[in-house]
Amino acid sequence: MTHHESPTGSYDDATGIDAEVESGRPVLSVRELSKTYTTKRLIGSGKGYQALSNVSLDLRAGEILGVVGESGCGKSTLGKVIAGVETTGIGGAEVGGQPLDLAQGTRTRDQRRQVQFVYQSPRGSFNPARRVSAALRYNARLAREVTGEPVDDALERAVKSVGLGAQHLDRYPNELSGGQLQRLSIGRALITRPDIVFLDEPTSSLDVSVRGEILNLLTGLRESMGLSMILVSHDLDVISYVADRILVIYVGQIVEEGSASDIVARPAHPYTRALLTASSLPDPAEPLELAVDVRDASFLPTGCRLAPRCPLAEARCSEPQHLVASHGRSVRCWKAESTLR
Amino acid sequence: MGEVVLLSGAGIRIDRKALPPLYPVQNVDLSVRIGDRTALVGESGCGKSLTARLLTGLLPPNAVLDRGSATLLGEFDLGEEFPDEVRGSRVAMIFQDPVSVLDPMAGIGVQIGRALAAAGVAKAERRGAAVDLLGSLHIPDPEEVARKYPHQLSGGMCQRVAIAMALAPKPDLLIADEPTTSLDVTTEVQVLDLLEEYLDSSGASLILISHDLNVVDRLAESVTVMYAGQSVEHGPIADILSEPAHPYSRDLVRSSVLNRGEAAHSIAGTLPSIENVTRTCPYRVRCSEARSACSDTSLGQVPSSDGFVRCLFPLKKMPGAAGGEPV
Amino acid sequence: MALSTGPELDRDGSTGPPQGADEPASATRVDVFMYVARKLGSLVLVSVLVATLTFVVSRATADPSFLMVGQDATDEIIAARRAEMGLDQPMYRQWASYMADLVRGDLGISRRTFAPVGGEIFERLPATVELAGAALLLSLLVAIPGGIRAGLRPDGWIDRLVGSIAQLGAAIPNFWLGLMLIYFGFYWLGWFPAPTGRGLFALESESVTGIVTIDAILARDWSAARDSVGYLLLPAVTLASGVMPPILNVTRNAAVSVVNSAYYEAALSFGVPRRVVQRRLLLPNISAPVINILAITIGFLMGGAVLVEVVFSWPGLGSYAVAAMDSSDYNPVLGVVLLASVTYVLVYQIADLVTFAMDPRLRISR
Amino acid sequence: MLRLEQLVVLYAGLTGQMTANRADTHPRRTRLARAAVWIRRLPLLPTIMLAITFLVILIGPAIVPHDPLQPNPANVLEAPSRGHWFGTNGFGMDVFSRVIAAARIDVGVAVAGVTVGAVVGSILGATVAYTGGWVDAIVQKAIEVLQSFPLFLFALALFAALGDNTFNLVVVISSISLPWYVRVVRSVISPLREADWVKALQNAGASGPRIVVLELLPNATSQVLGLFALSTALAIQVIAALAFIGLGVQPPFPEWGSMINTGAPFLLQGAWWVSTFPGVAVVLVVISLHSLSRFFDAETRGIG
Repeated sequence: MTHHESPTGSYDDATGIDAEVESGRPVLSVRELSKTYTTKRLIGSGKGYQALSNVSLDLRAGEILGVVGESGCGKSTLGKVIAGVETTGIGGAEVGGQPLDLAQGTRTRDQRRQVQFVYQSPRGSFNPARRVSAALRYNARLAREVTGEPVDDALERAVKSVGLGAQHLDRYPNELSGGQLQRLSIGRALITRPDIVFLDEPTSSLDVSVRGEILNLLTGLRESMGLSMILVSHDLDVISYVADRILVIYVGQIVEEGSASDIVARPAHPYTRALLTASSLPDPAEPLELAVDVRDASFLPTGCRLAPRCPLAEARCSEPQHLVASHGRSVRCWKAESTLR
Repeated sequence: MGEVVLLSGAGIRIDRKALPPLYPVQNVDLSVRIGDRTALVGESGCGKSLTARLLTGLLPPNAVLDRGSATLLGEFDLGEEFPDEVRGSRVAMIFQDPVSVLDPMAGIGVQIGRALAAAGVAKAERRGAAVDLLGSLHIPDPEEVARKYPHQLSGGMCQRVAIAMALAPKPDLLIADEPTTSLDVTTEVQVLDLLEEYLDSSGASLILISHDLNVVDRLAESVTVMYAGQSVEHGPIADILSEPAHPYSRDLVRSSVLNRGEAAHSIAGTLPSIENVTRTCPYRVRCSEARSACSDTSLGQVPSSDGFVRCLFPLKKMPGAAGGEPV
Repeated sequence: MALSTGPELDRDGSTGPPQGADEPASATRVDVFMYVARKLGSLVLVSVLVATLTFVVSRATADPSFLMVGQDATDEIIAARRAEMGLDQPMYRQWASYMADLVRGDLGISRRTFAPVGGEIFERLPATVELAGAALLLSLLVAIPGGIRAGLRPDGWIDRLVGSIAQLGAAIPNFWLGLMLIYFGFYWLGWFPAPTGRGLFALESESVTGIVTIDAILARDWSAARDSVGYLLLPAVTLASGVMPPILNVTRNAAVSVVNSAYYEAALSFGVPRRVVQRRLLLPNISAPVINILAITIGFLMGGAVLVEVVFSWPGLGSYAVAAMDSSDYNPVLGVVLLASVTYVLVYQIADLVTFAMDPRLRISR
Repeated sequence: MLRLEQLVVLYAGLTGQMTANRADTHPRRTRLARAAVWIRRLPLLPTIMLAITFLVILIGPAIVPHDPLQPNPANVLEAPSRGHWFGTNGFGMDVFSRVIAAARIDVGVAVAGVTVGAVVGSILGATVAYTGGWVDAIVQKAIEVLQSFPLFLFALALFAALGDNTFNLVVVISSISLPWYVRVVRSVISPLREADWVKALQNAGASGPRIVVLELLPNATSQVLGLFALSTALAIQVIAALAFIGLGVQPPFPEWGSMINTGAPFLLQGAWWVSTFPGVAVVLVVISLHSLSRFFDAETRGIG
């Protein structure tokens, strides 16, 4: 896959499959998604904790969208709400033009088939007491109604597509390596011939020597099947390597969005700059380190949420801010807007 | 000698009930001089954490130094009972999971006070000294933090507290076992800065254990690469990153760099079993350079002026190596 | 934290739950108040449910009126008795009056002795308390130090020794052990008195506490004290043999898990002397499970000494209940069951409160 | 009889550690090889002891030297000898034959009662653990209430309510063992409810009962096996204790507890053998079961 530096910063150019993308509507579009966790209490009202605030995104066909942020920023929640693993989200979403229920978890079987989720821990996503084939069979049965594919054929196709053999199917999870399990986990998602696959930190619990094979598998699947994926990670190295477009999330808000190459080359938001400074990627033109994090998640400042840690913060940062888009880039920062233009 | 740590051919055996023993560490050479900042690098299961435990005398009760020799500070044989007094003022350890290393039942101030007491600070001064220590680690509002309990603090804050406790007795040797693995990347940078600050001001030695070459590159000067319980290469960090001699080092370095537009590197195959001690190269089954000699020749070190490699066919001629023949 | 039944915070990213997500806030008065209130509520609720169960059993143990009037009573007499006892009332009324009686301490009449069960239980309570207290004391003397020392060196010789003792103690039925001790201690060696109850008769002075050994010591009546200890020792050892193993196991396992914990290891690596670590770090951290098992033990001892009391003719609640059971006299049985259960519930809730007060993780929300 | 509480405390802390501890990659093994490894690690002596017990239950009554129910007035309270290995009791019955014959009753009733409790309790525990919410809360409260009765007194009260016979003894045993299984299985499975693999199954459309029985319950196998050994041991002790005070199995029917009871008066005359041997039988069987239970416990914790 080649990647061009686009002078306009438009992400449509950056995907490398422009024609298809420009003609089609997004496979997934999410509008103003919020999600609040409440601690249940016996008496009195629980404390709310807003994990996501008004997140909107579009995923185009055959695109890998990278979502980057640190622990607790809500990036996994985003995937889980859209995939229906978590419920009680507020906002709208459409998959293939059909509305997707984010609040109740009432999805049709076909919708569950369309949106698949790959969990972070390969060990945690298989029942240790059952052979891995048992786990894959559930998905094969889910898909059979729509695809009509016999369960055993679907299983075989899935393991082949992730570079494993049928002999791996009748093993127990503890007889497989982390990398093999993660492949099977991806294979399980592919069984249903999904439109969208969410991958939640697919490489973070793997050794670095195995990381490459999973990333190659993902880019390969995008090339061969035109699979649309959302890849969630804390690791900017991984995201910038594999994603076409990047969303940077801080404390439940999108703070920056743009094509991968553009964001790495010209990070606008101070938080993106700090992430880049901490990563093994070449340092940005202006490296930046953040102050110690003593934030309180149940109290969200009205203005910039990074301001308490940001070395560049000034008085106006406490005013409400919006995601401002220009030339295919969006950023939520008073100071960065000028640098973008 | 001036060596704070000297391991030569060290191996650790873990005894199990009704099962054959395991040999997670088989052959580790490590020599750390005063003021050195060295790192042990390897992937999970390579024995690096157990090696760190050996160095602080904190091996689990069913694990013993099985072969080779291990000497700490030139005087303590790590195969023997480890004297408690050595810990703290001379060797201190920073652990991977900062939340679980703090006593859940005691306040932060009290816990740091215990470490300070061990370092000889008088009772009346401990509280103030603890707060000062926290302040010196750039913690905002240290009095408040000293009053809190571990469960009230974030992971990054717990790691700072653990670092404060480790640094309280001003150790000569600091062993940091994956100190930033469980932290966010922006916090990681801060914690590494703290460690560097201490090393600069005290001249203490550091052994950094990590799987992350990026972290190692920030803090260490030299690196020992471990694979399957063996130290396979040692040398200056710049050399190993740019021109590794061992095929595993090369593959590891390649895997950890992602270049957009190029296929990512990975290493096929899996780690060998640790149920047996192997004298041949443990990497040969995954190594792209392996030749038939690799599977039947027992392996020695090829020393160089500033390191060694444990490979029959190193990727480069070792500088200063005597003849280049394995010893 | 303490009041939340399901803290469902975001588990995002590779690094576990966001530890710093909540602003640390010290415990408010409301939190502590709520905790105590919840424990009290739980105490009342469980006690009522326990009493309801005994109520169900009491109605199920045949019609009380029938048992009271004998076999040849006419229908009129039975109906009159039933009305007198309130058995013609609807169930919820009967339940209400049963509960009201309980609150007044009225546990019904024994069919054997025609005496109020409450009074008889109160008379026999000191004997059970004496035996249970002695057994608890003996168990604690072995179990706590033994458990801690065993836990400090798992698989060491102390661990193996006390572990075997505990294993044996848990396996031997204590009524059988009692008989064996009587055979050796009384019949064979002649060192201990016959198993005929307590050394009550030896005490010449007025009873103060009802517990003979303590009374004798208070009155400086040393021969009576020696006597009563002689009577007490074998049953106490017997009872302790069953009570000690769980305390020992829990203490040992708690100590092992602390010794294996990262914080124990870390404290040592920071140079804190082993003695200090064992005293200041080990003891507080094993306290919660140990307090918990002690509460369970105390609750158990109140009604659990049944068989030991029978074997040694000890005039406590257990032998009282068994004697009543023998003659199908169920009020005393249910009275003892109720007392033991409510004691258990009470002690358990107190233990919870103690744990709450000690553990900052419970006491102070994030 | 504190073993109930012991159970609860010992097992309450185990929360699916089996899964965590086995996370390391093992080489591929066939089912047979797994079984072989497992059998090799069973504790030797207790296993032999239990095998003997099992044999005795199967064929014991057929091979005993004397009829365990046959009184012999000419041969009362005879000390152990070549003809009567364990001596005779107050009616001249052979104690050895009675100890052997009693195994069938004691162990049989214990296993029967515990099995019922185990099956019902495990399924209930797994179901409430998976369901959560108010169902879970109610069941937990109910268990709390049941367990606040001291075990033995609870058995007494049950006998009082149900009446005294062997069938009710089975009922008593199963109702005292049921709460343990609910608690243990619940504590193992509750944390799994939030596991990623369970969420994946739900998302794939697996039904609740299917997840509970086919997917979740197998994760509690070694805990349930350990508890089964432990609770059978406890049940044997309870049965003997009840018989000792004259409830459940009645003399002259051979039962260890009632044999200890009938022998008690003779102890003070020096005839120690009548009460001693049945007690030894109880101790041996119980110790063996305890060891077996600890083996499963160690399996659970991934020790060794």
